[in-house]
Amino acid sequence: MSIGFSSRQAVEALTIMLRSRSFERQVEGLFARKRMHGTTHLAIGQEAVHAGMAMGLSPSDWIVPTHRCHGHTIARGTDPYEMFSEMFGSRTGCCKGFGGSMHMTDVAHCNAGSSAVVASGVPIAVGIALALKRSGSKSIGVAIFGDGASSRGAIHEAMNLATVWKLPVLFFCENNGYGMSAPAGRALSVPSVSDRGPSYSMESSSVDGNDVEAVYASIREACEYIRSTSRPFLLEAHTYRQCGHSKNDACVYRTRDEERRWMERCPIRLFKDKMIKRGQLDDARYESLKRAVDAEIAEAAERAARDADDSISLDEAFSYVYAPGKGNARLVSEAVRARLA
Amino acid sequence: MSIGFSSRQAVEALTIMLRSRSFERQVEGLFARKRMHGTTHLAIGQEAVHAGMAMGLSPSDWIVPTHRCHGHTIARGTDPYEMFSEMFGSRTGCCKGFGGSMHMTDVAHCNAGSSAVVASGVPIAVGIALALKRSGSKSIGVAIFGDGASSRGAIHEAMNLATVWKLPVLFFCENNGYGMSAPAGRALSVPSVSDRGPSYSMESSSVDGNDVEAVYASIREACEYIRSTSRPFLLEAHTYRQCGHSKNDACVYRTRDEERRWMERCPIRLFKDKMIKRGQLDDARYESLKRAVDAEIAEAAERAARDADDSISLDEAFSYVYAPGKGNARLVSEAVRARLA
Amino acid sequence: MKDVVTYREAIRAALAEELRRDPNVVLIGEDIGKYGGCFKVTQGLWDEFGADRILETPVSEEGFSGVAVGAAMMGMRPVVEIMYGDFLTLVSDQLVNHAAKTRFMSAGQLGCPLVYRIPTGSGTGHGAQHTQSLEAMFSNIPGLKIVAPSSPRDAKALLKASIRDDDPVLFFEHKMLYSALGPVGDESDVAEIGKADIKHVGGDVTVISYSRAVETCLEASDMLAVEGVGVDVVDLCSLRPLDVPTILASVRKTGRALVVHDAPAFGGFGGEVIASIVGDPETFRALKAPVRRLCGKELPVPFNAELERAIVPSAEEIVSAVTSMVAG
Amino acid sequence: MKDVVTYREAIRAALAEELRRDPNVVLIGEDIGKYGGCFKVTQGLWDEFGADRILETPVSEEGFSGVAVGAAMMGMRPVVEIMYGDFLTLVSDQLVNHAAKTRFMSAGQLGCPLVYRIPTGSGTGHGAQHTQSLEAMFSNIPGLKIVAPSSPRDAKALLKASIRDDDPVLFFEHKMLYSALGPVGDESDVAEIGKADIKHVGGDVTVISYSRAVETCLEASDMLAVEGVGVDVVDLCSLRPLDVPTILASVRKTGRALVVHDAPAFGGFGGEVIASIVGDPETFRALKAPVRRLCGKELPVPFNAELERAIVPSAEEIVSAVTSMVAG
Ligand SMILES: Cc1ncc(C[n+]2csc(CCOP(=O)(O)OP(=O)(O)O)c2C)c(N)n1
Ligand SMILES: Cc1ncc(C[n+]2csc(CCOP(=O)(O)OP(=O)(O)O)c2C)c(N)n1
Ligand SMILES: [Mg+2]
Ligand SMILES: [Mg+2]
Repeated sequence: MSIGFSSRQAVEALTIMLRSRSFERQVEGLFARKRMHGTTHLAIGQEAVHAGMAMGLSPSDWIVPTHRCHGHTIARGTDPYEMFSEMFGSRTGCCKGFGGSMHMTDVAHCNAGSSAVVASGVPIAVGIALALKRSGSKSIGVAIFGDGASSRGAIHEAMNLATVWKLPVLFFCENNGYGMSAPAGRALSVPSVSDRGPSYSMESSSVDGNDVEAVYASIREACEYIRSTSRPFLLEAHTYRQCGHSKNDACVYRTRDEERRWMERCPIRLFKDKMIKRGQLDDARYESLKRAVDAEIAEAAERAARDADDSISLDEAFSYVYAPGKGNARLVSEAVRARLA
Repeated sequence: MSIGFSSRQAVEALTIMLRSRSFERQVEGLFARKRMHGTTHLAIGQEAVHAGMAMGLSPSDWIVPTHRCHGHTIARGTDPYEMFSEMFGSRTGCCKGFGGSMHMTDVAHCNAGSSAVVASGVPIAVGIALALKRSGSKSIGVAIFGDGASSRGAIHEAMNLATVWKLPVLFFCENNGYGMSAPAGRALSVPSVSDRGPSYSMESSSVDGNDVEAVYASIREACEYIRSTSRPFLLEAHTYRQCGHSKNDACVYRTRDEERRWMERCPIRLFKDKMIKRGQLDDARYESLKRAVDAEIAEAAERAARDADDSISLDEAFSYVYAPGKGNARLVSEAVRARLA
Repeated sequence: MKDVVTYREAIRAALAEELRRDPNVVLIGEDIGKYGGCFKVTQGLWDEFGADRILETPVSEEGFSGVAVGAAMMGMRPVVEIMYGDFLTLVSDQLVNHAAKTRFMSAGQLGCPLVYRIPTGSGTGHGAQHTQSLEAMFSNIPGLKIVAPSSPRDAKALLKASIRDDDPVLFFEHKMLYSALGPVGDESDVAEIGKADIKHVGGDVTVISYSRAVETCLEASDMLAVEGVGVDVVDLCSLRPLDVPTILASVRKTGRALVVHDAPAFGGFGGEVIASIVGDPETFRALKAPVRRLCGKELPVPFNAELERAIVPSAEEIVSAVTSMVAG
Repeated sequence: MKDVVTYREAIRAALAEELRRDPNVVLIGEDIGKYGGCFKVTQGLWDEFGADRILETPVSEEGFSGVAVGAAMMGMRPVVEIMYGDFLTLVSDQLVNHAAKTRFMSAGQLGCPLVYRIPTGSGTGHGAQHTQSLEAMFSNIPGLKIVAPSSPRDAKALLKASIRDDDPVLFFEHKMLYSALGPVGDESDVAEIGKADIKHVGGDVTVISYSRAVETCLEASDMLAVEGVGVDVVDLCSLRPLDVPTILASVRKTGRALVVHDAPAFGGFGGEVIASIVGDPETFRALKAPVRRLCGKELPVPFNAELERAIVPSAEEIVSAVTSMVAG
């Protein structure tokens, strides 16, 4: 199922996808030039999922992304400067440099941050949904996880619980065909993760994850179902990561031919062509949009690079381990409260 | 599906059921008289499962039972004296008094012992199946678990693995309607645990767990499938524990009416009536069989009670924590090797 | 409330008071509703608070502990019952990798105010997988707090403090203490986490302990008093943070320290206590004797009742250890 | 084999030799086949041993660790790779409640000969959930053995010993050591688990350490030697069982002990080492100074590279601690 975007929506979707791609390319370059520490998991090729989800959710829905989190984070509105800064480890990062590439909590954008323990964020998203439901909110919790993650028991427990407790959770599987080097076909006992919906009496569906309009439409449909029934839904997007799993991955576990076939289904190219065919875009407009996005992201990266040495001190770091003050309870952070819309 | 037992088989099945029941009644009495330490989980009402499984499996198939393990243990041939002794904590127990009611490993009868951590025995049974398959054996691993256990993630991981690795495991769910005080209807997101077979591309079925012939037939069928394909199978038996969950359970979570209805479906009574109707049994024969079984079990209990104080010493206990000797490897215990038929 | 209540009733009272006080407090666990919990700690609460505040779960420790983390991030205050402490192994990912790190990794954007109530310890004959004392497994994890009260009063006041605390707290309840009697404070009695309590005063030896073993130490200290040996019994109450000043003050006075706990000695929490004593220059100089441990024996908990008793320190063993330290 | 190899190659060689020697040995883990493992430790083994001996699993740590336990009960010798030590939390039920207790609870009917290989520690910039040193979580569990080598030679000889051991062994490999170079023994070089190794000899202070921190200690001992301060660096190699006699002999000689590890101090393994020192009367009498720890700082591992470096002990910090102990 695919609903045609209005021109405004189409440009928005394209812009989000380009920003996600542009961010990842910058990161790739920064790692190649050894400017960044640690590792990173790029989501190049999965941008339709980022844009479709961000546009399909309400801004007050809470997401729990995965280790491969930049795209969702930027799509949701987090400032790329804060994201680059986080990856430089600086004080100006969204988590002050404590988190890094895999941990980009941004409460202002209802992003609870990823778990880097594959699938462990899923029950956390269910807990968020529980809190949302109890607060009387119409917002939902979104548990994002990969095909690899689907083999973890935490997901089974979380899905069973979400059904028996009737919680407003969207279980969203980004099936990019591989968990690290393991092909889904070898790791999964079912053809598709959404085949597991019936195991939890849960509505489920699969969507072409490289078609941004289709992703958007399925998210909308799933969210409507969740909001109106307060029941969970399992949605799976089939996509592909064009890049390696993390930095320095020679991709020995897949063929160049397979990669080529998926490159032809690059979500940005597909959607660009579609917009052009519909008369929503022409090449010049695309180039200028892309240039603008690339310039914005490059500027954010450069600014973050300049501030890269602005580290937090060890002394200050200690103050984040436990809550400040002691004795009586403080209320939940004002920021979270403000988001419990 | 139900296959009629021959008279010899029918008597065997009835005998196993009576022995299981008789054992549990003795334990119940010993706890009531405060002769035993700790707690215990009786399986009164689930005897058709014990007998049907023990008869349906080959003696060289390995079982991993649950905390509610006496029935399966006795059905498989373990000496009731050794079982009582284990529960008295004596040296003559099958595990020398180290294990107790929930841990009755008996390698001579291919019983790997239970995990008292609900569902954690399930991946262990899969590991046993892996070893059996690699050894070239035709034997299978049997993972026994309850309806309550089915919500644990370990089971999800184990089932997925058993399918993708093509392992000869029988996943056997004893669905007695409750996990402690939690009704299956409130804890499970599916009507029946066997509904989850398709989630693992696994053949599955449900059987009336109070009909010993039906259990036997389904086990046979499942095992044949497993042995011929080296693929797992999920079998669920619907039954009921007539007793409380553990000692001192007032069963506030269920109605007396429900209990009465299930008492009418007591597996021993059902099968006795069936045998009588078929001319395989009469009341006198039943009474004498029951008397003989009760006498045998009572004698074992009394003998074990007399030996109850024969505890192992602390010094000796220390020698069981690590393997004796050090440095080079010893081979797997001869007993296990002998059972790798 | 009666003047003297059981440890079980004290915990129940703390739960009830906090449930009444703060609508964000919920209980999460298995069989904690009408059934009243495996150890009957929550018995009766269902009648007052019902399904809205008492969330009964399937057997899904890993799942519901993660649910508690997510709910706590949003400002709920879940109090999770882990039916047996041995099942902490099933929730350790959420505890160690998530609850303990959420505040830090988010640079304070999110907190994780939750309590895990953990029935612990041997003596019940439940076998090796239901009787462990696993507190040491979590004491090396920054971000967690650990509490292990030995009396009804402490249990109540510390549980209330734990529920009001803005960080994740592991609350170890000893199963063999549930029926122990003692006075409790009123509704306003909220303890401070991280304060030890000197439960017996004497001048010769400092005996440091927590949870059920404190009872054993107190028994021993009475026996020793008869013999004219004076013992300070320091009940740690909290393990993390640890009240080092109180420990040091007592040891500087006595010059002799013995650490007692039920968990096996090797790798147990006693090592931390000892390191904090002998690392302090002034206290080190005051030491008159080797600092000793008397702890659980190095084996899984046996089912056999005699062996099960024998693996934890007895009052007699404490008496003889203290006596030899004074003599030595 | 080259005379000098990396720690990574040493581990790989041990795996290859044991796979060749004993058909019961199998490797189990994620991405350990053609991909060569997350840290490339198993790279190349796939070509020789293939899918029959190298069992690649879905992301199911709890499941495959249980599978390993069941297989080990039947006489297989699984060597399980836990991709990051932080995921020990996911296998702790099988480790603590099953692997460690199978032999005991079955009264010796079943054993559990398996090895968990555990890449551990900080320095890689992987953030708080991928950089912990969780060895202390398991040191209080009777039935387990724990090994944590610091050099290629020890890594190879101890891994071979671990695979041949009839009990479950946690084998901690430090990620920052993978590229460290050193000589290794030949195929017959199988170490004894539970033996410490004195890696540097000196008379003034005993520095006790394990894993990556040993490297830091050796760096410090060279710096101290220049200043005329002699340090015994005791590399524990094994944490459980612990080579107490070797520790005590050195401390009796020097009278001063400093324990160094990367994991946070509080609740860390250092406490056990210190308790074993100060509990021994003869060694206690020989002490000239407080027994100290220099360990990781009390916070989750920060991503920021500078902070990440700052939370583990540096050679300079060790030098200054030792210097002040000698002066004090
Ligand atoms: C519990 C756990 N096991 C292993 C890893 C190592 N790891 C990181 S990403 C990954 C693959 C996850 O695959 P998938 O869920 O499909 O997400 P993708 O990387 O494809 O986005 C693995 C195994 C981990 N982080 N957590
Ligand atoms: C992981 C775990 N959680 C909780 C318990 C406590 N417990 C013991 S038996 C039981 C119920 C199990 O129900 P089910 O699997 O249906 O088996 P049944 O008792 O009905 O035979 C529970 C929750 C446990 N032993 N292990
Ligand atoms: Mg994937
Ligand atoms: Mg049940």
